[in-house]
Amino acid sequence: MMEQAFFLILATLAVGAALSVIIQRSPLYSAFSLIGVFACLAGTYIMLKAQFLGAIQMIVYAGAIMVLFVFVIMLLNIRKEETALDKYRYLWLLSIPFAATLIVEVLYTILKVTSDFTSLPEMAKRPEVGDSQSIGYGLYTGYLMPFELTSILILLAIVGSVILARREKD
Amino acid sequence: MNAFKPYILNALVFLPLLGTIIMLMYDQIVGKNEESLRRIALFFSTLTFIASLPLIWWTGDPALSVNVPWVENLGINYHLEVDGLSLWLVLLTTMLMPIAILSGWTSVHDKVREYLAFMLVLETGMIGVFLAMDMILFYLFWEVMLVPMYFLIGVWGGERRIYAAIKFVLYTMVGSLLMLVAIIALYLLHGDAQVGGKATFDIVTITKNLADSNFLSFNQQYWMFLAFGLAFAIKVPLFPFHTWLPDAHVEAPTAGSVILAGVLLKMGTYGFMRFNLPMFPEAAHHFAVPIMVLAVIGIIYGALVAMVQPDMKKLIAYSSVSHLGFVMLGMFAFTDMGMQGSLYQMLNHGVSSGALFLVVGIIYERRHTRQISEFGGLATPMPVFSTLFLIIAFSSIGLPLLNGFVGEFLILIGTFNSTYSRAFAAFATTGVILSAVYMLWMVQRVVFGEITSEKNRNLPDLNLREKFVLVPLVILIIFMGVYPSFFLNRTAEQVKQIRTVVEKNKPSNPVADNLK
Amino acid sequence: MQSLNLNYYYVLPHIILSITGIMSLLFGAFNKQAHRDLVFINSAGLITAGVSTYRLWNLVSSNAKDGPLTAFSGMVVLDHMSLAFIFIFLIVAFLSTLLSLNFLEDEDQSPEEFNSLLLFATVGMMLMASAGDMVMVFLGLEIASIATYVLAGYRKTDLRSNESALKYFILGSFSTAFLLYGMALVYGATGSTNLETISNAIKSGNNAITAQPMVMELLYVGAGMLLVGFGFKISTAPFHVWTPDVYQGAPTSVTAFMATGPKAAAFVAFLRIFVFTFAASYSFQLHTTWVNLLQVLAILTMIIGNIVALSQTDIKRVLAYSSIAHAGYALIGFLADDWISVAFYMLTYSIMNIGAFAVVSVMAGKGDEKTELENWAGMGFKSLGLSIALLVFMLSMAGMPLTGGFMGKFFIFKTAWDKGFHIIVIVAVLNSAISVYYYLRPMVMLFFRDENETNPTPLMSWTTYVTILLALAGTFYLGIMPGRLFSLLEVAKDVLVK
Amino acid sequence: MDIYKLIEWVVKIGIVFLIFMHALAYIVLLERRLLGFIQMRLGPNRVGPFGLLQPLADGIKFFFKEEIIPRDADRTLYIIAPVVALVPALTTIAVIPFGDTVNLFGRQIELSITRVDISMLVILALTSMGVYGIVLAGWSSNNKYSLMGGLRSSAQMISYELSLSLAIVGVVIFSGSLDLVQIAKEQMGTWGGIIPKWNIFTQPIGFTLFLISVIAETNRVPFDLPEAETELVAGFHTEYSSMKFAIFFIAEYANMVTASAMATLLFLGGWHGPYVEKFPLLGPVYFTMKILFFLVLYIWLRGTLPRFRYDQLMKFGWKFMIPVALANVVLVAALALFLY
Amino acid sequence: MVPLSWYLALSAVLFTIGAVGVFVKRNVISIFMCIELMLNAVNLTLIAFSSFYREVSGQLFVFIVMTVAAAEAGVGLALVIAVFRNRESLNTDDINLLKL
Repeated sequence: MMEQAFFLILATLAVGAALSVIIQRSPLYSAFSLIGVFACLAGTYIMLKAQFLGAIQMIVYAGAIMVLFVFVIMLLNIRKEETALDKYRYLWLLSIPFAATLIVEVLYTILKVTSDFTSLPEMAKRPEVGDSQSIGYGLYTGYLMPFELTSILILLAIVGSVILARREKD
Repeated sequence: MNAFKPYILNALVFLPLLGTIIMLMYDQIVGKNEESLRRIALFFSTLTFIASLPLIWWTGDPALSVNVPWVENLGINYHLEVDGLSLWLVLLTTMLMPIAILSGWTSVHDKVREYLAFMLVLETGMIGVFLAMDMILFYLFWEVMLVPMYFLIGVWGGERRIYAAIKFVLYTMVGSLLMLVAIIALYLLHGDAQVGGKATFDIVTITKNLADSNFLSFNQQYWMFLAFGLAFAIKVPLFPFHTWLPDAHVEAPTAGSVILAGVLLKMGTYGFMRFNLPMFPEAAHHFAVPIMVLAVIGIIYGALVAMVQPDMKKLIAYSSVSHLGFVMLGMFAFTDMGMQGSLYQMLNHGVSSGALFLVVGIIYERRHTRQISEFGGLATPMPVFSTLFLIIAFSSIGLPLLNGFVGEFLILIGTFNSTYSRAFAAFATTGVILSAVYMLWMVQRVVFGEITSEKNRNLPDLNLREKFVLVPLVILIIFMGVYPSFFLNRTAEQVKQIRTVVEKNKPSNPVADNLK
Repeated sequence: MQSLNLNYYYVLPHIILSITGIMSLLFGAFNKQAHRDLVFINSAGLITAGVSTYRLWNLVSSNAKDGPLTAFSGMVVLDHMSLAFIFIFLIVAFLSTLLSLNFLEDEDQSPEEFNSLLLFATVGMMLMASAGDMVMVFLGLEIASIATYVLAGYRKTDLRSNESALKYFILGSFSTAFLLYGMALVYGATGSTNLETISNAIKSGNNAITAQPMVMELLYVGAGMLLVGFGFKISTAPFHVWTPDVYQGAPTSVTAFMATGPKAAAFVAFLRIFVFTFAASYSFQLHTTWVNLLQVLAILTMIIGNIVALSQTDIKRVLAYSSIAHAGYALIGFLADDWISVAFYMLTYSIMNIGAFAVVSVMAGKGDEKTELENWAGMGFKSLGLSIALLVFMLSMAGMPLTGGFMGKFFIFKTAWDKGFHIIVIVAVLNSAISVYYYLRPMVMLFFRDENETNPTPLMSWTTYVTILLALAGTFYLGIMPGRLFSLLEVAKDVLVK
Repeated sequence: MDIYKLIEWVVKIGIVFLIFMHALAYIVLLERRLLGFIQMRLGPNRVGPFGLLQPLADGIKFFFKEEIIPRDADRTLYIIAPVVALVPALTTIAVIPFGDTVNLFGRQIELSITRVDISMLVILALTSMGVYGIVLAGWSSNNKYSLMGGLRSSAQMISYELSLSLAIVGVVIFSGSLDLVQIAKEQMGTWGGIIPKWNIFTQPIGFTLFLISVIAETNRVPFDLPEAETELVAGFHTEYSSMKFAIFFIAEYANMVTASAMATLLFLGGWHGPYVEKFPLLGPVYFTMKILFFLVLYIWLRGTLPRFRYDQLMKFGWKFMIPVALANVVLVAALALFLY
Repeated sequence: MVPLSWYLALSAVLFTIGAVGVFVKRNVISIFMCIELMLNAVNLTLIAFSSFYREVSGQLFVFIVMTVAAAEAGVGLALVIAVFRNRESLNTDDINLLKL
């Protein structure tokens, strides 16, 4: 019960913050709402026994990616979104059926998944995953290839960002 | 001579292409000289004509056929053959091409190299269409020939050339792509039927297998007949699909019009003969009446519209609609005579309407107008021209002793004898009368009477080149009129074969019976 | 401790290209005027990778009965499909490298980053082709996409390029999110991200981990999300809206690359997941569902692509819409469960598209100033060779015989007709007839119209010249002598994912 | 839940918090006195003996000062900013172990508020949150100096976090754990009874990198660009006054303490020292002493070094620190392979 | 014990909010943030399945996704800066040189 209550609190906060992301007019407020979402999600990760990813979530998303966002927002000094939403009301209207379809479809599916794997006898025997050891082991065995490939990804992201953001050589 | 046999068909297809290449190389190496380019083009087209002459005697010789695998996995072969059906059409093509090139000798001035290149490529495409005995190869030439024609109309054409060129291509494309689907379907069905070995696109094999064991259901025949038929009907052009024709003919340069009217339209009728009749005989019976109705409508409609045209080229264009109606009518009569006549009429139309376009081209060169009202009394300044014009017009009308008469007569008799309603023949006969009306009326307004416009008074008569262009055609017109059996003998067997197949698959209770 | 199945040899092409990419970065860092040398380095890398791919192809062929080769614990799967597509990517990369030299030199852009990004993007695409796990599809996709985003925005001071990159980026990541969600749901339904395990799970109907019947709804929704994601990547209607803008704004030589490579890559991953993993033999119901859905999408794509292209006045937009339509055609082969026809189609599509864009890049001049068709009036006879090359490419796209485009279409139509997709083939055929109109419109401008203003004759560098010549040769080769390629591919038909 | 456990928690939190807050206050005093010493002046010495009551006086002053919120400031963020700065800074202390498990009152008590197996990551996660306080302050003040300060801070944080993490990776490779307790335990004992088995001796490069990065992360001299008073008045807290200003101050010093504690745990063997095995309660004492060493170092640096220019800072971070840190990782990995 | 479907539902809701955000937000950076939100929602799904299955590959997947997100953020924000340099606006309505 404690856990469920805790989850509900986190979930409410997360959804609230997520809504705030799209309701806020100022990008900076959106950014901070988003950090809130990330923090709540980190909480849920920890509830799911994925502590490692919870910490990584905070370090990478909240601590690095969002700092980057905030940095750019500040650098470009974007105080407010320039256009009010109502000018594009039709887009709003478009998004409503879209959202409705998406959510009905997914929720319908998900709420049908009531089977709890943990009740299965053979599942209980399996060890918990999510500690740094199992993640580390996984990364260097089965996921070796993707793990190595992230180096290429990051290299090219660095090269790309540098090219795009540096000033023209005059 | 026999040593040439295996190469001659290849030579026919590739000689013009070789000419193109040599022309382009000449241009690069020796330098810009329009006159020499023209000579090269003329030389190669004439050479092709000469090379094609022996076919008259060699037709049907198995040594002629070229058959090598091309894309083996897909069953595509490079298969060329000439038979009674294609023989005269090939010859018509090879003969008209040098004439067409000659006709544009002085009238085309800019981009001569490209103009001639397109002409020669066009010739390759046309000869290829008639010789190809593989469906994909046929489709290939059929499509490839569109490109040079598109450019000939688009670049060297009249004022509304862009519209005409695009319309021409789009019309043809729609039909031909559906034909591609039908080709694929036929290929697959033939493969599924497990007759005669592996899947193939070979026309001869498929036709033979179909004649031996008709593995196509009526429904399949129905749809494939429609798909092939649409492509050919557009090309012919059968009545409701004809609207591209006046535009294209009018806007094309003279040579283009000659080729268009002389050869391109025959590809449609040829296609009907080659594919629709022998391959889908049941469907052919089913569609015979509608097509004959359309053909008759075409005959009369074309003639009526031609009558009110103030523009000579347009008049001739509409007369083509009318004449090709005859061809279709004869073909779907399913009698030997009708089909022979239909084949003969194809040649006639090629020769005489080609010649008519040349005539128009000649006076257009002098006056830069094609309006009938601008002329009158040309007989005085241009007597030779007027004589030739008159003969050609008579041929188009179908005067006895000239070629047109033979074709139309055969068709009308054939239709009259066919199992279908005699009313078709009766209506078609009015077409003959109407054609006399519009053609003679035009000749009368242009050639006879007083000279109405001062500009016409001092027009020069035909020069040597123009005589070279027109005289062979006129000779041919007369020859075909007096000695038709020279031509008909060579096509008889093929026509008979097709007729037999069609007859064999005649439905027990055709719709047509009820009409009688 | 499980033994690691690391077969570095199987990823040799990937490794070679990655190293070449890094090398060209380093080389460029120490050598400022390195444009041409970089082309040679890249080409050398690409050719070496091609050779090793060829050897792997032979290896796969000789191993035919044991199924495909796998490496890195099933992360990499090599079968004929992946290798065939890898070849396509290598060709695309090679032609793009050649083509882009002129752009880089003329506009004084830094070449080393461009070339290495191009190679990294190629590596990403190759990874997608050889992916044996959803995570590899994702990672390969992202490597390719991120590199392409940067390439699209390479002309930094040009607003059009900026916008193009930004739009590409936003819609690209948006679609990636869908793709990812789909993957997550499929993982949830089947209990694995490995494609082979997934297909086994689908075959047995049981979750791979719990051994209980899996929740089919999850699988369906997951597949739907994947469909949306891939729909964006291959730009099927209604997910195509980004394509014209992005293609128009990016530097033309980049457009040539991204209209071909990433699209083919998306196709191969799409094939891998849908045709092989969600195959009819595993789950008939799932298969028919997506086939029906995709059929509608394909028809929509062709119609929208072709109809909208008719009214475009900018050549790059015309080509963009044409590429949308081509995705529709390729989807037909996809529906017919025939990867060979799709591969062949993508090959022809890539070659003729790069060729066309190469011509456009020359005609448009420095900075891609003249991409409006109106600007081209009367240029045809002035630059006859270029115009004829463009004509050939355009006719190939329209499906004129003797060109690769015809063979590709023919092959696809034949397969699809054989499998009973009659209506869609007829729709496709009618669409190609319509498409002739806009493919010939540049010709109208070039040849049939008189010059508006006196334009200078466009000049081109030798690399562009070579690119166009190669593309021409390829187009004709594929159109006239596809036999050898077909027989190569036919052999491959027997060897598929287990 | 076991009631004793709860009591234990409350007591631990209470003690640590009290000590920590007082320590922070006195570190300020220490800094001022030490700076005075370095600059050959007295520093605050009037309030109480040796100025020992100075922190109290400062506190009272802060409480009673007028609070000013600029008119164009973004009020919400302006008020939140100090909190955002302070909370992560104080929370980190929760996972820092200051001694081994001791046996007190018949209970095994861990000398840390809580123990998680990835405490290293938790600290990194929390400290990376700290930047938002500065950024928010800089943004919400609606003042260009503040904005510049915030910008510089975020850029600096991102840049140096990389080398910081990479330096830590070296240690993690050696100890094979992300648990600070475990890392400290790995450094137990000595080589030949003389040299303690501290990581500083096995990876001096890593230590140096860590130290430099951590100084940059805490925005201290010579990396105090975000508040460089000669250029930016006072950087991100230009507009702040009274308690809000004090909170930023506290956060900065809390960060310094955390950083010093990390340095101690990672490189100086944590609470290890002579006789710790026998008397576990000596651990915290050693620990405090080592932290103090680092704090003095901080102050010493402030008294000695000039400030970097901004571009120098960036260039140093990206072109020197990160490459060296990467090389260090490779080196350490090779060493680990060789040693174990 | 929190049932699996709760996590999945939360994830679905967040994903939808993000997707809607992409449609309604007019600022490039905000749109980009919404995309990040979507990615995070997916991560939650993956982790939830992974820990309920007690199978690590889902979490490893998330690890890769996070890396990718970081790389994407770097490039994306660089692009934003590049655009802003040329055109003093990030409003998608102003980014209209290419017709949509």
